[in-house]
Amino acid sequence: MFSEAVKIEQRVEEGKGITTLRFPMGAKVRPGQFLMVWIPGVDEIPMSVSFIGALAGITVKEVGEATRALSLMKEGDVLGLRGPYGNGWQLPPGRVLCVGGGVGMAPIMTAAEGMADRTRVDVAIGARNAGEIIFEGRARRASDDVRTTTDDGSYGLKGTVVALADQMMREKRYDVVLGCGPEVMNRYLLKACKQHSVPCQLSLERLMKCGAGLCGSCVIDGLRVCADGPVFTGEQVERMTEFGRWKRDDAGLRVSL
Amino acid sequence: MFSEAVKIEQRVEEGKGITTLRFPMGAKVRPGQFLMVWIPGVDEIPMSVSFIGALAGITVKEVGEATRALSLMKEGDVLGLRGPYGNGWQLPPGRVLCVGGGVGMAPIMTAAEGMADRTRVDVAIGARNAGEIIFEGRARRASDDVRTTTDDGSYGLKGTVVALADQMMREKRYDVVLGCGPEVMNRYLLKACKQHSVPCQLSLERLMKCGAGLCGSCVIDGLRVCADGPVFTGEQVERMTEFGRWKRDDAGLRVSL
Amino acid sequence: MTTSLETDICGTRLRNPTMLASGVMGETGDSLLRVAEAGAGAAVTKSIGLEPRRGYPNPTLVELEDGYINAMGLPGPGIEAFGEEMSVALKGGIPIIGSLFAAIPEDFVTLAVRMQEYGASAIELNLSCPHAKGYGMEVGVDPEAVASIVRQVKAAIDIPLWAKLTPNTHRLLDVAKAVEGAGGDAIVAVNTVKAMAISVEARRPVLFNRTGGLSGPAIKAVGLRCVYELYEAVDIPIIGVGGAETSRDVLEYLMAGARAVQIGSGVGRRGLGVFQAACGGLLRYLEEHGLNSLSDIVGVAHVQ
Amino acid sequence: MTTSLETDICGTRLRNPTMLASGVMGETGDSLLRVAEAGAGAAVTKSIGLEPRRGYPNPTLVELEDGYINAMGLPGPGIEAFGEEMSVALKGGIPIIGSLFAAIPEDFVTLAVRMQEYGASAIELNLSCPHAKGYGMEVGVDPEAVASIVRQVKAAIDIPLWAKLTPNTHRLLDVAKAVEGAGGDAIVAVNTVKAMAISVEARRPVLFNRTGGLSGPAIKAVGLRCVYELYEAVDIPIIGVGGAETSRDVLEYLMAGARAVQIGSGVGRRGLGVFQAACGGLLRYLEEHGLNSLSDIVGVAHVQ
Ligand SMILES: Cc1cc2nc3c(=O)[nH]c(=O)nc-3n(C[C@H](O)[C@H](O)[C@H](O)COP(=O)(O)OP(=O)(O)OC[C@H]3O[C@@H](n4cnc5c(N)ncnc54)[C@H](O)[C@@H]3O)c2cc1C
Ligand SMILES: Cc1cc2nc3c(=O)[nH]c(=O)nc-3n(C[C@H](O)[C@H](O)[C@H](O)COP(=O)(O)OP(=O)(O)OC[C@H]3O[C@@H](n4cnc5c(N)ncnc54)[C@H](O)[C@@H]3O)c2cc1C
Ligand SMILES: Cc1cc2nc3c(=O)[nH]c(=O)nc-3n(C[C@H](O)[C@H](O)[C@H](O)COP(=O)(O)O)c2cc1C
Ligand SMILES: Cc1cc2nc3c(=O)[nH]c(=O)nc-3n(C[C@H](O)[C@H](O)[C@H](O)COP(=O)(O)O)c2cc1C
Ligand code: FES
Ligand code: FES
Repeated sequence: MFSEAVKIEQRVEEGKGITTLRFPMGAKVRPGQFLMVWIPGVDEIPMSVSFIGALAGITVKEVGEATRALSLMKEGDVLGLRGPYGNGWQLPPGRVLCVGGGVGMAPIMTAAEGMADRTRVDVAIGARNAGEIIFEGRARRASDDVRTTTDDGSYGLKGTVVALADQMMREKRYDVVLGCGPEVMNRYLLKACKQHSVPCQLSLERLMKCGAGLCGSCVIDGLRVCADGPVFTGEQVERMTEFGRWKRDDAGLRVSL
Repeated sequence: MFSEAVKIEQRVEEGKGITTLRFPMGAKVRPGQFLMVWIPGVDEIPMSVSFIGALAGITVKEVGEATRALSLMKEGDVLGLRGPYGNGWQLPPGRVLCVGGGVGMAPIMTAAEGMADRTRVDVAIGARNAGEIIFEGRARRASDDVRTTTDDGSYGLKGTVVALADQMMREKRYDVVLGCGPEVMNRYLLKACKQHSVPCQLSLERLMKCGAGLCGSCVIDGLRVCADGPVFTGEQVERMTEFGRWKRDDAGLRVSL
Repeated sequence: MTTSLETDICGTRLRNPTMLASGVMGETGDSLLRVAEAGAGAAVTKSIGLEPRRGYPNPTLVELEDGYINAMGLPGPGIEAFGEEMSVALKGGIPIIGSLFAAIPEDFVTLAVRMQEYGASAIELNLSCPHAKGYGMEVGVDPEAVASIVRQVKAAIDIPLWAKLTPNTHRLLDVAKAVEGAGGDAIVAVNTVKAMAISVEARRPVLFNRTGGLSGPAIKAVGLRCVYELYEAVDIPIIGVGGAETSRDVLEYLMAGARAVQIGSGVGRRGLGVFQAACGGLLRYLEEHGLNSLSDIVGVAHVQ
Repeated sequence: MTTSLETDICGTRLRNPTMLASGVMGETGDSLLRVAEAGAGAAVTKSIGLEPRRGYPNPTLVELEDGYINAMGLPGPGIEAFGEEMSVALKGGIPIIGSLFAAIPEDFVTLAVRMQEYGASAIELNLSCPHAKGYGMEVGVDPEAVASIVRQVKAAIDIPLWAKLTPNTHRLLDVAKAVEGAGGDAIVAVNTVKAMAISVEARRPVLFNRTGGLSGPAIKAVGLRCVYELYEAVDIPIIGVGGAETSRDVLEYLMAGARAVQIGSGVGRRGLGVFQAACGGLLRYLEEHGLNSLSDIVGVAHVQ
């Protein structure tokens, strides 16, 4: 664990409303872990690490106040970071299919790049439209089989990324599927993996306050997404009665997703 | 720095009123460093480490309440330790003469044993009488030239250990002299070393409360014996106006030695 | 006779003396259940108030090397919705202690009665949160105000009543005596120490609320001191809390006079295994020293 | 204009804002001289009383990973003998601040007058030691008592009068306002946090006095909070103390509102180089940020 303030060194617009911020960071991070990112004067929110290494990075999609403020930050601006938190992916030997929906590509990309052998990792990238497809070039550098899909068909195949993943599982035998995206995508991906009897790991999201396993705001059933996750195995997710149905609001009240 | 409680594993009577206590200790110690030793319910006092290694040890001479209580401790009794504190000896390349008076042999012995080459370290052991000569056997295992002296001539040569050291400096060329004993011994040893133009290091004692460089109770001139010493170079000692003349009592008042 | 870690706090029997501290994982029934599975002897709920509260915006937590500073702002679903969580929590089979916060005695009474209905084994009054305006330590430093709350709540419930106190006052012992005098059954000490963090780069306080409460190893020596002093000041049982993580920490609290020890920050720093690890160490300690029960060490640091 | 670390506390000019805290190496003139040579901007003496005092028997110090707990018991040579030490200390060329402890205003006056004669640049009233019976924090939590001491001492001396306060009370701001109202020139915050250590093996408190005062990094967040709150409560200068060791710590205190920062435990943990290292970092910070003087950052954490 560390807590530090960093200066943004590089800002890259990855797509429509999706921005990468790069900064030097001391701490060692494993693929799939996240940081609590403090935008001084605004908010502090969880962000997956999308670039590992000396020039680390996060990739943010604008959805509300904090993500907008973060997206608008400039080179030289200061961010507070604490973490890394969470368990990260378990990368087994064998063939891996990485499935990322939208900005869910952030933690997926570090997993793909974390594989030693590019012939053993395939990537399925999905988004609502062409503007939201990110990291395709990076993915092609890490894998021989990268496919894309958009809901509206404006880029790549037309359809959902789960349909694409299903197709790929039909074609090849994978030892594990890693998935990150909107909860509904995760839910259908889990279903598809079950049909093909492929074990999967899903990175989940919930409202996070502390990020450190204390406050309990991020729990799904008894599991803290921040400390017990954010990556859960398919079996864990299947046992979650709240998955795909409920989340907790700021007051800890259960509200439907 | 560490703070731990240990159980005494071995108790050895080294001489009249001089007792060694051995215990397992986690921390790494350099020759010449000391511990603050807590005798629960009695007092906490500074004690040089007289044995370095997995079974560390201190060697205590009974002079008052705390040292008596310590001397009476049995195997299995609990001691509190904190430290190691202090700078320890600087062991230069070349020929070393170790000079210990009485229980002053405690930090001297670890220096002698710390020398890689037994032909390069000589030891002069002095005491008031035969019963107070300690560590002669240990010294002989560490050095080829070990000589002893007692004030009353009851063992070894008759005379002071400084006279003996002076004699040895006349015979051989030393690159450094290490000394520890009563302040008057240290004072004359410093003088003898000056006459022979041999650099020396002296381990000094003062009333210690904190041992950690904070309280200031152990100062000689501006120097804290606990943190700046207990080992000082001859040049440092020569510049001390209080050395050999004054010490500070519990209230910080200057009293004559 | 076999070695046992059982302990008893004015009638509430605990299988072991470790307890989840309030505010950590205690907002939902499922989490409390997991804490029971992880081996805690009891679990205290998040402090619950009358209405749902969102708490403060983030940042609500600062992580230091030796602890945390938090200013959550007492978020919670409110007493109404918490009934459902309690019914889940109770399945864990360990005593669930209902922690409550309010500004006036009447509200504490309302909350305590509901908590009792929900099946709480005891009530813990949060008279000590250092960062929520109008609550917690703002009432908890005034012996008369505390006595009045304790007296009224005590009259309204049948289960034991615990009062959790703040170390941020020179009147700790006066407040504890007020609790005892008003019929309180146990003292819980301590809540967090009022503190803050400033970011040099951002040139501002880190927490949204600016100040917060320091917890974890940084405050263990403060909590121990409070328990030690309380043990000599009151006769009702004391529950220690503040920086406890290992069996050694728990032993220190027991020797200072605590009958049980709550763990909060340790859950974040060491994970949920913290309870089982501490209990394992306690058992070994008792066995090595030929002791049958914890009562042989509670308060021994006072015997000289 | 060149970058300068100079600071001014109600007329006392300091070459830099680091200052030796009371009780650390401040009992003898020679030590204070060394602290001047080591680069401190000023040095506060050990708290001096009317008579020589031996302090408590050992153990008087516990070393923790993140600080110390001490119960020295205010040892010292007494005001009479301290004149000689002062004359040595003054050779260092930096302001020497005379720290004093007493139980009643009259004794504080006697002490302050002598300290002024000895050449102290200012007086620091120790109203905050948590472990000496009848002194320090026992008077320092009562605003009226504090006002009376400050008023009487102020009337008797010409040099500035500082009051050092305890964090072990919920009345910190009331006490500070009492100091200001009675004519005090500056507030020093904080003294140690009341704490203790228990040895599991020995089954007893470690310190002879059982309780003591926690200092070092463990209390930095507490000291920062106090300084931050004081800055909004009083207009007189504030001097921060508690866990400061690095230039970053000093910056945090300055941003919270301190004009200068005292270092105590840091001298033991990092050595006497602590002052120069902190000042080096401060200079670099000012230069990197294009600032000429510290006044540009004092209190900036309050501007949002
Ligand atoms: C472990 C983890 C990793 C994350 N990694 C990334 C990342 O790499 N890139 C990225 O862009 N985002 C990531 N997020 C999501 C991001 O934290 C939220 O989008 C952000 O907190 C929203 O803050 P806001 O103030 O902008 O939006 P708000 O104003 O808080 O909300 C705007 C909308 O987004 C919804 N929303 C808010 N938070 C979440 C959430 N956690 N999950 C789902 N919906 C939410 C709200 O319900 C609302 O509809 C991650 C979340 C978690 C838990
Ligand atoms: C760095 C250091 C290392 C030491 N190492 C050893 C060691 O290895 N073995 C050992 O036996 N002793 C050692 N001492 C000395 C030992 O700490 C004292 O003898 C002890 O503190 C005396 O405590 P007491 O209660 O028994 O005696 P007290 O009742 O305190 O005093 C008894 C008599 O001893 C004198 N005395 C007390 N303390 C000292 C002192 N520090 N120096 C000189 N005279 C003193 C008193 O003036 C009095 O005359 C060391 C001291 C220091 C500072
Ligand atoms: C994130 C967090 C939230 C807390 N919330 C509450 C609370 O709601 N009610 C309460 O009485 N104490 C609360 N506390 C205080 C703890 O119960 C405990 O008293 C304190 O943290 C010291 O124990 P620890 O060092 O083991 O964490 C909270 C502490 C933390 C860290
Ligand atoms: C060994 C020791 C002795 C102290 N003695 C005094 C004292 O005599 N008077 C006083 O006002 N403060 C005394 N203090 C408190 C310090 O001046 C300071 O307020 C406190 O230690 C916090 O600062 P730090 O964390 O930098 O040490 C003492 C502290 C220590 C560690
Ligand atoms: S965000 Fe607080 S426990 Fe997960
Ligand atoms: S014994 Fe305290 S400074 Fe040396």
